[in-house]
Amino acid sequence: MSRQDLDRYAREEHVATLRTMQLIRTFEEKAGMMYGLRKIGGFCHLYTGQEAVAVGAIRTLDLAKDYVLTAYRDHGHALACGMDPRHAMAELFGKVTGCSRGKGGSMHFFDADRHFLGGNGIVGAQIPVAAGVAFAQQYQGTGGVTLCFFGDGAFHQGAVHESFNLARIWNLPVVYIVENNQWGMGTNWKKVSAVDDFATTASAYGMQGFACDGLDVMEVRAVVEQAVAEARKGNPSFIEARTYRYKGHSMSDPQKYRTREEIDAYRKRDAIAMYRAALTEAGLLTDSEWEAMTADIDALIDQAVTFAEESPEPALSELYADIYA
Amino acid sequence: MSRQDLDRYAREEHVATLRTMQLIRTFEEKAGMMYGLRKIGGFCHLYTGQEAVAVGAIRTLDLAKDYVLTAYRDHGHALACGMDPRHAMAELFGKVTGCSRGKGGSMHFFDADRHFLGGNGIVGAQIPVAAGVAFAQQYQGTGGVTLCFFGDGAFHQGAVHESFNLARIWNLPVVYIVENNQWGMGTNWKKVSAVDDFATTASAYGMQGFACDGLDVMEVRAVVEQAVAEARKGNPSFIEARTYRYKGHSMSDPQKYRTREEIDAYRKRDAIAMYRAALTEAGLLTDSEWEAMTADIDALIDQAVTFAEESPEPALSELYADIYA
Amino acid sequence: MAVMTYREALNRALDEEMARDPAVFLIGEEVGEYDGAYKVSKGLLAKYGPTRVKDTPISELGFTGLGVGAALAGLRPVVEWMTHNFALLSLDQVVNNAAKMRQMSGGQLSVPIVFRGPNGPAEYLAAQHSQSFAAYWAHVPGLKVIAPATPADAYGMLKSAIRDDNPVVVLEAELMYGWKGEVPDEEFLVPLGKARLAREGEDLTIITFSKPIQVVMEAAAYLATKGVEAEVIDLRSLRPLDEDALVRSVRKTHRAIVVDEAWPLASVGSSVAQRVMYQCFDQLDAPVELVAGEDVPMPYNHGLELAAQPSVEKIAAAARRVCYREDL
Amino acid sequence: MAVMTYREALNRALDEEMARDPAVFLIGEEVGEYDGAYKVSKGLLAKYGPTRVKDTPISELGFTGLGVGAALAGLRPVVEWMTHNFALLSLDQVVNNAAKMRQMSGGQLSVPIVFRGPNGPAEYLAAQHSQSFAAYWAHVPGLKVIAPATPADAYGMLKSAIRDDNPVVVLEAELMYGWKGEVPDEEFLVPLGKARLAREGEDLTIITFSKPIQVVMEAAAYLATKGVEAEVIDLRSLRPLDEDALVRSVRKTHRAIVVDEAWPLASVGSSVAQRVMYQCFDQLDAPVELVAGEDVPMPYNHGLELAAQPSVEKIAAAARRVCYREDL
Ligand SMILES: Cc1ncc(C[n+]2csc(CCOP(=O)(O)OP(=O)(O)O)c2C)c(N)n1
Ligand SMILES: Cc1ncc(C[n+]2csc(CCOP(=O)(O)OP(=O)(O)O)c2C)c(N)n1
Ligand SMILES: [Mg+2]
Ligand SMILES: [Mg+2]
Repeated sequence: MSRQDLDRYAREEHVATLRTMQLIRTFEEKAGMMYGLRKIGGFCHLYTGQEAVAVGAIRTLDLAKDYVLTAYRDHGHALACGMDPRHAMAELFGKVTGCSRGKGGSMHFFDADRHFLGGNGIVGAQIPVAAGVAFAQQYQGTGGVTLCFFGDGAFHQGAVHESFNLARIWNLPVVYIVENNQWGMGTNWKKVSAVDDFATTASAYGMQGFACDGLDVMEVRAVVEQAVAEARKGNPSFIEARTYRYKGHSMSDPQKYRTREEIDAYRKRDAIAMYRAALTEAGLLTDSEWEAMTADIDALIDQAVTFAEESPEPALSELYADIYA
Repeated sequence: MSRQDLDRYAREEHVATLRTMQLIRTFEEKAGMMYGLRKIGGFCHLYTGQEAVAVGAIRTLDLAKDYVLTAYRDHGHALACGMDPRHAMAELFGKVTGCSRGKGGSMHFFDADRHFLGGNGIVGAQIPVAAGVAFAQQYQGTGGVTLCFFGDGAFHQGAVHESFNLARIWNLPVVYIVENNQWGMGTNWKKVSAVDDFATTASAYGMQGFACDGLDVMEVRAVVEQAVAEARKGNPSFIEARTYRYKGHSMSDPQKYRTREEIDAYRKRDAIAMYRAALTEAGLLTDSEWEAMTADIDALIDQAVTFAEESPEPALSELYADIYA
Repeated sequence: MAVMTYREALNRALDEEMARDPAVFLIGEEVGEYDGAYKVSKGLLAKYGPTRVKDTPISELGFTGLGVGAALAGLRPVVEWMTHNFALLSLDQVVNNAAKMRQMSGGQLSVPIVFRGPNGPAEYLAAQHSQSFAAYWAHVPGLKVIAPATPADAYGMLKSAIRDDNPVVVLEAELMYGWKGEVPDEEFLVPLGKARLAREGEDLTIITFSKPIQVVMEAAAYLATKGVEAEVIDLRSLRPLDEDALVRSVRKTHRAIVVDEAWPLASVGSSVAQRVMYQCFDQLDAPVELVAGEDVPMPYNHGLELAAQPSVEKIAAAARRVCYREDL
Repeated sequence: MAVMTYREALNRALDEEMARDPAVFLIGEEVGEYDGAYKVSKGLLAKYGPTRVKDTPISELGFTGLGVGAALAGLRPVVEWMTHNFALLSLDQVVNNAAKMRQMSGGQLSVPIVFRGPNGPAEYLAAQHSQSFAAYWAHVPGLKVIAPATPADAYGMLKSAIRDDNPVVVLEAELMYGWKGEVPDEEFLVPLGKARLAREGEDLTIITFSKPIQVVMEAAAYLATKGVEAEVIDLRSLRPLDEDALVRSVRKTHRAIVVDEAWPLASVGSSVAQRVMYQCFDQLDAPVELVAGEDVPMPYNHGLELAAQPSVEKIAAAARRVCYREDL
């Protein structure tokens, strides 16, 4: 992370970026604990390790007109869009105060007001939907763009091929970002991919392809800024962000497919630690500011848990609610 | 068509190749007439104009171990595989003597003995199936390859993306050929494709891509030979053959989307006429040999019609037959 | 009152709704330059231009999902599937996204979208092109499913579907596009969820939907010659299902036949028969008959193809059983 | 006789069939190195190697179609879908190719393939991951559809399915994988197409399949305490459906309840209830009750999730109605 990169943004922006990354990290760690305490059930996919991608990318947006979609590993993106951590945690607890009124759970976070359209449990299913959101933006002339995240595993779904082609032939304002965290459940991405560079495949769709270090929030941001600017001009594109997930695929994954060494190696390049160090070195953040920030976040997340705990379950009469208009 | 190209094969091979092309042409023209007479119903997609692709490609195969699959525009491929024209015509007539016992019709020709596996009415659906046939060939170590044809319209189905990737990561002995006849129903291929060169998209799958003039049977053959040889070594590939269909998409197509001029221009580069002229010029075929050949084919096709006419309809008791083993 | 075809009625509905609401657009294979594979969208490209009439590549999953996204972001897409057979490729987007987004988001999101196209067998099209998938849609909560069987209903229900804030699947039929009927000149809407009384009668209720209405009406005419007056109910809406209308009729006639061209097992027809027998058990003089498509992939041969579908003969045979009259 | 889990029984069947016939191979997401998402294929990669245990990319349409092709060319694929929810993406290959190839080719081709994986709701998984798609498969001629509900059936039916020359869809269930039961040590096959008598009784027939067998057996035990002896029929095979077994039982008990965790409309359960009412109309003392999944996308909240599924209480309430006994 060069000084030049850092200088592109004001100190406040850096602090807000780091804070969001740390908020996600703290939220996810707490969610993991709550899962262990059986306050949360089902599939719970944590975003720990990948924070730089969602945060670096989403901070380039104007969520008054732009939209974000992702897959089931969606807590980070929701929080990066500004979802209240209380509503996020309450959703994991299945409470009526949750962002989806307890109906969606971990995989189905939504925040319509903040233009966060989920949260999709079917691998790849958000990819055509995102093209449609971009289609609407173009149709309505809002000037907005749609950012669509998906995983390295999802890349091999036919939906990618169909959607990329549609995006290009109609010049839709959409940016697709594959978060290549190198594993799709227990499958290493290289084992199932015919190519070892996703970004170059963009050329098969006449699109520009970008690659970036998904652990370097400034690099993610720079690349996404460029892609978003192009998308606003009607040039869809495709970004590969190479990243890593620290936790198992979901909470129940024994992770026999990878080594402790691999995880440790990545933990040494932790996105938050690197960014914090760069900011500190650049004189943009003191240690005590960091302590204050983390303490504040810890408190916020504790409040989120309390809120979730104390919120009521949905009434049984809710069973048939919110299905039809 | 250069003399050098022609010299690669014996005269008998050329004659057989030209004969098969002409057989297909004659069969299709007769089928069109029979459709007009309401002897044939439903969707009937003629292959007229594209003969060089199926014939040039399939003649490279050893159908004792190789397999062929295509879409609903399948008469040509079936005949190129050696299907008896009588069984083909009887199928169009819905007779029990048809290749599919009158159950399949135009879109569902099959000839298991000659390793022709159809005939598929769902655009793109044969593409993953072909990967599976190649998978079986590899698994059983037969040394065989699978040739899979599909259209320029089919190229945008997600099945292409999924199957190409599978073929490459497992080194399946499969060759995919897109018959770019430039129209998918009434849609010009350029309108719906993000790229104007299908063959280059092979690189998105780490495969070799080939392009050839689909009206030049020798060029088709040369390229397919190369691709098939590679496939036998475990290198799947993808060929774009640029061609043209003379008739409407199916028999009921008013063809308002293209001009008479466009069709006429292509008719001037007719694959059969060009090949015949080249053979004649090279002294491999006299006019009287050609006359004899066409007369013979005409007679064969007339016999096919008589056979179809005289064959019985399937009995009503056939309704529940051939569904379960 | 104009007489128009089912196709023209759909076209008129599309035209009027596109004129009324700029958020309505049409998307699908060949809907534009080709005027629709079955000419339902004739003239719309010329009138509304390529932004609102989108010809797509053959990418059913892609453009169906695109429709869902456009609906989420405020548009009102009409997605044309060239036929329902091909919609299987996009089923996931309908079942897992369109139908569930409102519920999964706790009511935050709306998916006002119409999916439409011909369903069921036409002629000489063989197994892959001759299937009724009514059951696949009707099974799924979150969707509405309609099957108008007259030009007036095609017009009035498609308009209602486009204005509905829920995803609506419309079952049309290739052979119905040419059917003619009267459609009032002034604009009207037909509400979704109500069955249509297609014929009044006292002796027997025949329940059906979509294209089989034709053989049902013929069978009713035949039965009338034998002194049996059949009441015919055209369901029109499969989800929600107008059970009240069925119960009302069967309580009167005490006998019922359900006709559905789909395969029998786990079909809409079987389910309707089950509902009627459950609701009217004590009023029934005979078990409800189900005249379904034969349980076979559709054969190409025309004789077999006809034999695989509901027919006047099959309905008459069912009437013979429910009425205990050997002479029908 | 060993006691083993349903998961182990499936694993044993796969292992034995792979050992017996080199044409049998297993393909799907995470079936190899991960030993299966639900560990059904545990140890098979180690034993049979990567040619016969194929880990796939997440490409359901692609690898399902690939299986169909491999079957056409002489192999006997077992395709594992991580869950049936994801199989919607590959439905076209099953419905339009696997089920129809034999018929469309006039009997020339065979598609000996097994599609299997967990179906139906598990726990806390919300709308997209908690669906029973039994109806989608059962609807389609050309397929066989089975739903073993005991370890012995899982073993014996999966073996039969692998040896069957038709495409067979197997409905398992995440929550059933841990169920234990006795499985004879010596090899055996359970033929497809026959229902299983899970409990004998004189007063009432309860018909179900797959995971709901558990609540049904609990309900039967409860009813026994009230003096009502329920006969429980586990369908096991949905296509073909063993109607004889149903008719035999209901002719004896004169009352029936069908329990199916899927949505009610156009479901297998509704169709089974229709068949029973049709076949046993004169023998029934009450209309057949259908206890189905609620007609809603599955909510994440556990209380709502349980409320959406068949339960002992709901079955008891249905028994109260069919037995006309307020005290049940
Ligand atoms: C269509 C579909 N197939 C399979 C699954 C099961 N599944 C859930 S997540 C996952 C792996 C996805 O990996 P990737 O796209 O890399 O995302 P990541 O989990 O790494 O964020 C699989 C196979 C699913 N949910 N949907
Ligand atoms: C999945 C699917 N979608 C749509 C159709 C309708 N359809 C049949 S052929 C065709 C055009 C295909 O064009 P192309 O692949 O170029 O093949 P060609 O007809 O030129 O041989 C379409 C849209 C279909 N049969 N299947
Ligand atoms: Mg991943
Ligand atoms: Mg074409």
